[in-house]
Amino acid sequence: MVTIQDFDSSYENNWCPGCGNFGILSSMKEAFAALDLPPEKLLLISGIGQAAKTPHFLKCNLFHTLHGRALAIATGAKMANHELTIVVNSGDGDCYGEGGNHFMNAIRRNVNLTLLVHNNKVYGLTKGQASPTSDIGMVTKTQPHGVIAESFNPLAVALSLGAGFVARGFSGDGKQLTRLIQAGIKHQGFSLIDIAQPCVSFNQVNTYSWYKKRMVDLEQENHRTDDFQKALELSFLWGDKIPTGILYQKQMPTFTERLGIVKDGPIIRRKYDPLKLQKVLSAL
Amino acid sequence: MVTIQDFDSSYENNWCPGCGNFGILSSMKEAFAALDLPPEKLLLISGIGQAAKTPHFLKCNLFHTLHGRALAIATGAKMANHELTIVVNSGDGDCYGEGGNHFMNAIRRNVNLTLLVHNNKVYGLTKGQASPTSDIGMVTKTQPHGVIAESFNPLAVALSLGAGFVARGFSGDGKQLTRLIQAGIKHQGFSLIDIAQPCVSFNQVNTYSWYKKRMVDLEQENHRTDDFQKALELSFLWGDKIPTGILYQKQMPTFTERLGIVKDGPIIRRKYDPLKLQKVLSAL
Amino acid sequence: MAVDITVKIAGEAGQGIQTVGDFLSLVCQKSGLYLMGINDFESRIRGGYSFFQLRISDQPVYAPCPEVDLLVALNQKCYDAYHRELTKEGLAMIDIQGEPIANQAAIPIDALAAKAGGKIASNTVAAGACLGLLGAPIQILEGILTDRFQSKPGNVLSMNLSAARSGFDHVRDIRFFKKFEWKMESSKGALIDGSRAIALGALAGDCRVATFYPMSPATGIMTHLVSLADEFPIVVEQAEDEIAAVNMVVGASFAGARAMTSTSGGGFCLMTEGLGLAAITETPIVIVNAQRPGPATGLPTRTAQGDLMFVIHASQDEFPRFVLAPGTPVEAFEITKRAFHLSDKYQVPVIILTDQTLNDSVYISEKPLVAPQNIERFIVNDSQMESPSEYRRFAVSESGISPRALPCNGKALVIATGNEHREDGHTSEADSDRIIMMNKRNAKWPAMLSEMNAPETDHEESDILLVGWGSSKGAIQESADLLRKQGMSVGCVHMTDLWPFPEEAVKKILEKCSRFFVVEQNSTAQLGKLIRGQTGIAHDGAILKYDGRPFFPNEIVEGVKKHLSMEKDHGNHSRL
Amino acid sequence: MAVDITVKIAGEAGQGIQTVGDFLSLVCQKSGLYLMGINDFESRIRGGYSFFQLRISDQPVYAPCPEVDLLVALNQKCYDAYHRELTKEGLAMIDIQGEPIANQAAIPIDALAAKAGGKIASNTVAAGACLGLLGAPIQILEGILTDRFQSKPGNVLSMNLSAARSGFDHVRDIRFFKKFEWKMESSKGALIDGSRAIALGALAGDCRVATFYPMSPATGIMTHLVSLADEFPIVVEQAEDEIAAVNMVVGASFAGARAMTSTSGGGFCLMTEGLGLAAITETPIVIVNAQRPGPATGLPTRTAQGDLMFVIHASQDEFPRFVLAPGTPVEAFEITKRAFHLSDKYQVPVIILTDQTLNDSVYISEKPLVAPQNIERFIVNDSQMESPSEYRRFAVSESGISPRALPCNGKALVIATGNEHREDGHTSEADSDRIIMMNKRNAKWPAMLSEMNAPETDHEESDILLVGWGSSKGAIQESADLLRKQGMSVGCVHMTDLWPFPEEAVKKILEKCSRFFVVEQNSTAQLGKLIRGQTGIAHDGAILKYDGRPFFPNEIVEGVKKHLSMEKDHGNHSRL
Ligand SMILES: Cc1ncc(C[n+]2csc(CCOP(=O)(O)OP(=O)(O)O)c2C)c(N)n1
Ligand SMILES: Cc1ncc(C[n+]2csc(CCOP(=O)(O)OP(=O)(O)O)c2C)c(N)n1
Ligand code: SF4
Ligand code: SF4
Ligand SMILES: [Mg+2]
Ligand SMILES: [Mg+2]
Repeated sequence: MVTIQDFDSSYENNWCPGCGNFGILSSMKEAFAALDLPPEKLLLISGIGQAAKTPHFLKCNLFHTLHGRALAIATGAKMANHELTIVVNSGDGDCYGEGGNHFMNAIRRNVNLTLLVHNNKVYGLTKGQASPTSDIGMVTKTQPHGVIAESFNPLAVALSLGAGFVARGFSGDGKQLTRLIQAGIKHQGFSLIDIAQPCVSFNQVNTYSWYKKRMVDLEQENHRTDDFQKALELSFLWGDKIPTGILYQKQMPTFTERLGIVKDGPIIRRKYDPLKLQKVLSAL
Repeated sequence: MVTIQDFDSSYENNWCPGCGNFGILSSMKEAFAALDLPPEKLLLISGIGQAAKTPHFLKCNLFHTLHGRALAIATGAKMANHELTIVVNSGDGDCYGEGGNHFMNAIRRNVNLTLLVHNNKVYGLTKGQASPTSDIGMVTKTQPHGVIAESFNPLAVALSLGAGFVARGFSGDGKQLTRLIQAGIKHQGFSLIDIAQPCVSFNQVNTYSWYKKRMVDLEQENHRTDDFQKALELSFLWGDKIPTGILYQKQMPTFTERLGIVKDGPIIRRKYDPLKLQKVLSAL
Repeated sequence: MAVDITVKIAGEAGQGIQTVGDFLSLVCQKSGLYLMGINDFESRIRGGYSFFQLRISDQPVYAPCPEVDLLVALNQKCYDAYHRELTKEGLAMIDIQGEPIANQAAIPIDALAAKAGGKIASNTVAAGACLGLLGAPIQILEGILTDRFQSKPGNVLSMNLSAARSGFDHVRDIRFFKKFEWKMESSKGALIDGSRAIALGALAGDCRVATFYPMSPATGIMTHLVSLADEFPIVVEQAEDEIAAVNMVVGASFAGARAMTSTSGGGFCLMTEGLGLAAITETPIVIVNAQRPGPATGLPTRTAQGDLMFVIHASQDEFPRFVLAPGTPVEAFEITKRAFHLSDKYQVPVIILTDQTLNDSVYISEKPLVAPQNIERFIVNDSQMESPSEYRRFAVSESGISPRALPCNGKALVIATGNEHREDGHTSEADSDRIIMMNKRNAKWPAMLSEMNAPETDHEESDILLVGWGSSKGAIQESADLLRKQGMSVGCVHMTDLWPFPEEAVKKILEKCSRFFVVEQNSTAQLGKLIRGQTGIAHDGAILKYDGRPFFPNEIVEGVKKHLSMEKDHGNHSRL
Repeated sequence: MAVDITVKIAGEAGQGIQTVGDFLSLVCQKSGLYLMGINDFESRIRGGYSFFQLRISDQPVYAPCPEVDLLVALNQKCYDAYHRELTKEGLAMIDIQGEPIANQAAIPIDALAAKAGGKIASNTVAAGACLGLLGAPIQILEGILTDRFQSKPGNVLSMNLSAARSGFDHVRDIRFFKKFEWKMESSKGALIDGSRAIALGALAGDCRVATFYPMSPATGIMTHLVSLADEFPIVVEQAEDEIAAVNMVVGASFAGARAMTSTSGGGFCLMTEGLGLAAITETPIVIVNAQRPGPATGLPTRTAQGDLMFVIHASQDEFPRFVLAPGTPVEAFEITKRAFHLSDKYQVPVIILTDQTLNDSVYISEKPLVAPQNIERFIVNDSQMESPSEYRRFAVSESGISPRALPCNGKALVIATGNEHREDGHTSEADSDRIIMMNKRNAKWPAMLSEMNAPETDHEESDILLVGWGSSKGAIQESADLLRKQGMSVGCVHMTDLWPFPEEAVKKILEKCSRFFVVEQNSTAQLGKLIRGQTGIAHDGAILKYDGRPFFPNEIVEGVKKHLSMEKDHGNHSRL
């Protein structure tokens, strides 16, 4: 039996006190424990940013990579060994900004991994510039007259791209978030969980209380997760009511299944065959 | 009065005979002439690919840039001189593959330009690899078992990102395409015209006749272009019926308007003021 | 130097070190003192260890000093971490209960602040106390506080004034061995950091479009520029990534604006393809690469000089470019201004190499920063052409430079492509066009080379020369001074203009000395290798530091001595 | 060479030049002849000018020859463009109506094909006619056609057989001055192009994951690999862009697969950040950069050697890497195989530099391509550790190499980051860790250097040495042969192992000669500069070509003579 404590790490956590990331970290541990996934069976991959530091703060295999590139790296890891259980921790800047192209293509490929986007609607680690999800009008040091670009809607874009698991969590609702992470990991295919995460240092707009007032749990609204049109409609809701939970879920063949590499075991476990190769070489 | 012939160029066109790009080229000239836009008032910007060669084949100011980067370059040009009339020629690989991130962000910024994506659902210039819009199952030299990733849906993604002008044209319907290009240029803001373009050399699936059977003109169906939900629904139609025409249109402030730089004339025309600067320097 | 004091303000990220540092720096500036202050922080927003290390002097200073005279520890942890750096008679100011031990001055910072009106004013208390220990008059700080807070509502100003005063008064009876008499001369120059100098240099180069994607230590340049954007004809835009940032700049410049982007190594990687586009289309652009230690994400908030060879050779194939590296804020201002001029004149990209130390440190700039009276542009329009309809953007010329028109600015059509092309700008795959265009671009080298300044030297006639570049300039100069005081014949050579490499000038300098050492913040002596490859002269040793921290002069002094003693041990010196 | 014939097949893109070329090449191979055939085409799919220039010999050949003996012009336009390249007695085969003029052989290719069963067989007619002119027996072509078409439905095979025969018969009475007696020996080796050699080398290096984004001239490598992927344990994936391609490879390698990506300059630019990630996380990867002329998009389908200095210095800061450049398909195979080994052994990135000429040209590989009997891996698992729970991915060792475990492969946790880190892999901002890790990575250099092969030399003892790298190897060797035949003392030096630079070996060779010239396909003599920077020895001249076309031996001969006569004119030679 895996316990939450199995994930405790002695490495110093350096997030700001009160940061929404702590809630996400707890829910991750709880979900892993609930799924009986021990640290050594888990590979966490992240980009660069506050969110992307997450893997260091629990015990597991981890690859903390480059800003924006976590999903491409995870895709490669899956090609090498499709049996890996991969969770990606990314930020809104990391995933939807610098990494925008990989976000779209990981969805198109339906890479079997769980993507947690710690969406604090700001660039935290670089001290508070606007991110793609910052709401129009948000004032920052580098956007003194307010953000002017349309806020990036990850859920709608993911649905448009054919994602098979699209959910929103809130780091202030640990129970739900834990359930979502479990469901995401269980889902065979690409799972997006965009997590509303207050940044106490740089986002004075989207605070805990701002979210608390608005969050609506779809499960309690009896939302049917196989209703694509409805999911799409819900994905555009951002105002007085913000839906949380699984918007849409659909089972589809995964990337590595479609590649046709899952039946004979992971690519890295196959045998090198010199005779076969020599035959090809000698036939030239 | 600007005429079509004003755009004739002596530079050799090197597309394959029968290529769908010829239709697009003609419609462009017709649209420019109809709008009375002379070559010297027009800046064409393109990436790299067969589509991206287009600007060379007519007379105009042109910047044929890097694979995937045309929209970023056009955005920069607009910052310098927002009065430029910019048309961007891009391919499905150029715009939705290598340039995916810029596509999303040009929409989010609502850069006032017209984007023509010559969507032949294949990489033409590099000899026939799958593109992001290739349909699942399409067989190519580098995808011998068929494409496995979900086909990229540019219209749905554009709508999800808040685009204010989303249309589909067909290079086999020059009249409609000319109208669309005119409308796109007249539209103040970002206009996407995704153009179904047969590639006679590398795409044996999506041919002229394949499209002709399927194309449905929304104008004739009395589609209301201000109905977002309907537009979104239509954007997912890809099968026996494929909608063409303007799916959605909405006027919004443009990038340079939001930047607040349009009132005093183009940035490049402003005066350098040494006194003002010296005041700042001396105050340190 | 009669006055040479190092104050280290250390605390957690978020504790307001910067505020204390700002107050002290401003007071020093206004009192006619010189200073150099480095900012050292971690890649986190709260907690951990950061410090601002301010060196104050009555003589110009351009390097930090490792020995701390006054440590302002904003918490116990930082006291523990740094008190060993105190000189024998040094003092640590710390907010502790109970008896202070030796070298400690216990100051109830929080309590005094609370009494003054709020814990928020504790940084002002600390600043007041510091100034008290240093023997400064409190009036200057009061003036600064008044300037800063007088428009704030409520009691903000009065609270800060009384906080400053209470800190100041509290230390009245504490003896600080480096207390000195403040002469109150007029300010010796601007108080400025490298980032601001670059931002202002950009305005002085008439930059009209600036783009960036946030990345330490380059973001500060754009934060400064943004804060000035309302007053000047400039747009600053945050891009979706560095690829967009550089290509936006290429587009803006193509359309006629002088344009710049800034980043650090990882972002520069992503810009290399766009750099090549600027090169082949002969579109002027300026890129600032503010170096930090790598590879990859490396040490995001620290300093390095590891990208020299990379930026000289970045992007496929070959093309003319300038690479310039300032060593001080004045140089940063001048070089940035000049970068726009050179880029425009030669229609080539210019890369400015800086680093975290230069960008994030404050200095007193001795030379005034001067805005140019007018901006020379290198752009033509129809009226300057015989026949606008026959305009060819890439017309061959002896200098390699073709008259540059702007798109949609007349009858002349501007045609450009990232492919190899003909004179009219259209793509060409003919080998004759290829050769013509390669030769045309390469033809710019000689004139570009003639624009390069020879290295600045100090005591060029010395036996031993220390050769360096970038922000370690100050430390190198000071170390040479120290060595000369010890009777050695040591001079130094500071290179700002690195590419095209001023071969003749460097050769002339280096041939005269008996040996030279390169001093660099990397692990392979990149400038040394460059010099060898360009002049054939090999350095006799390298003093290298690559821990992410700036050089201290004494480290260089030791490095020189070590090299010399090694030479002694291993027989006579002979140049490689 | 008793036989040395150049056949140029020229036509529009899409006309089937490749088919004719393939047939001729295969017939030559099967007859025991040697050959080298370059592919020259434009960046378009139909029309324009392309050619396949095949040199046939009874001796090994590795360079093209500019003088054409037999021109197969598939249209009039191409005849017009290329007939001037014909030697005096050369012959042009062309499908024209009416009287052929001198040097023309009018052959009704289309009509013969139509008669044989369809215009589609006209390439077979042309091949048959060529072989007839050359004096080859038709049986070999018949065998090849049978192999290729026998499984095709309908009359495809018979049509092609009769097409071949009709072309062959048609030229019976045409005299071709270079007709020769075909000895029909057994094949001298594999018929192979550089792209295929790299693909096979990757399999021989046990590559398991390959990613790419299409880009000429690199795509061919992956097309070959894809065609083999069903038979071998390898996945090949087309990425959304080059950034994804390189990072996928880093991820795959981290997870345990030997992995490779291939691209050209513009794509390599986008990969430079990922290269740094591989470096700091010590994750083995192999990147092939198939060079083409730049800057930017440049000449997409042509050849160049302009990226040497870029790939050696690419990515911010410093780290060990290998740079290897094959000059022939055999070298490409061997070097690719070795690249995976070296990368795995030293946990560093390896860059393979090739170019369009090598990738797209066919050769007869004299040496057999041998699959290694087994693959030495450098990976540990729990059973090889004292205490898996204490596993530290970046444990310091004398060699700089730490035992490498794989994630999720036992109890040992694998922790890695692109930030600077501790031995356990966690991010660290401590300067002590920084120094430890920089030193650890740099500690690999000496052993890496010892893996470097000395340059291959021909007549190393000569007065004059020609020094080159990459695909111009054959042309350089042949030019040296030619010069020696003219009585000059000329040898050559071919470098495949470029970085870490084999300084001692190169010095030893170059110190002996009286002068050396570098021969390169770039405009600034990059290898020359590298040699100077690394050894202090300056080249005495450079023979450079940068029009996008491969070197012909005679161009190098002329280059050498020009340099020598300039020396004569300008007084005595003295080494710089
Ligand atoms: C190529 C590159 N560009 C920029 C950066 C600087 N950078 C580090 S984190 C970050 C933004 C992080 O924002 P987000 O992903 O939202 O994460 P958060 O810190 O808000 O959790 C940036 C721009 C980098 N490390 N690499
Ligand atoms: C950075 C970079 N990567 C790859 C290429 C090679 N390349 C040129 S065109 C092209 C694809 C073109 O496809 P698309 O945009 O669909 O245009 P099409 O030719 O089909 O019109 C590619 C991959 C390049 N020029 N630059
Ligand atoms: S800056 Fe924001 S996101 Fe980062 S740790 Fe602090 S509160 Fe959290
Ligand atoms: S390859 Fe396709 S897209 Fe390109 S010119 Fe030919 S038909 Fe058109
Ligand atoms: Mg964020
Ligand atoms: Mg296409």
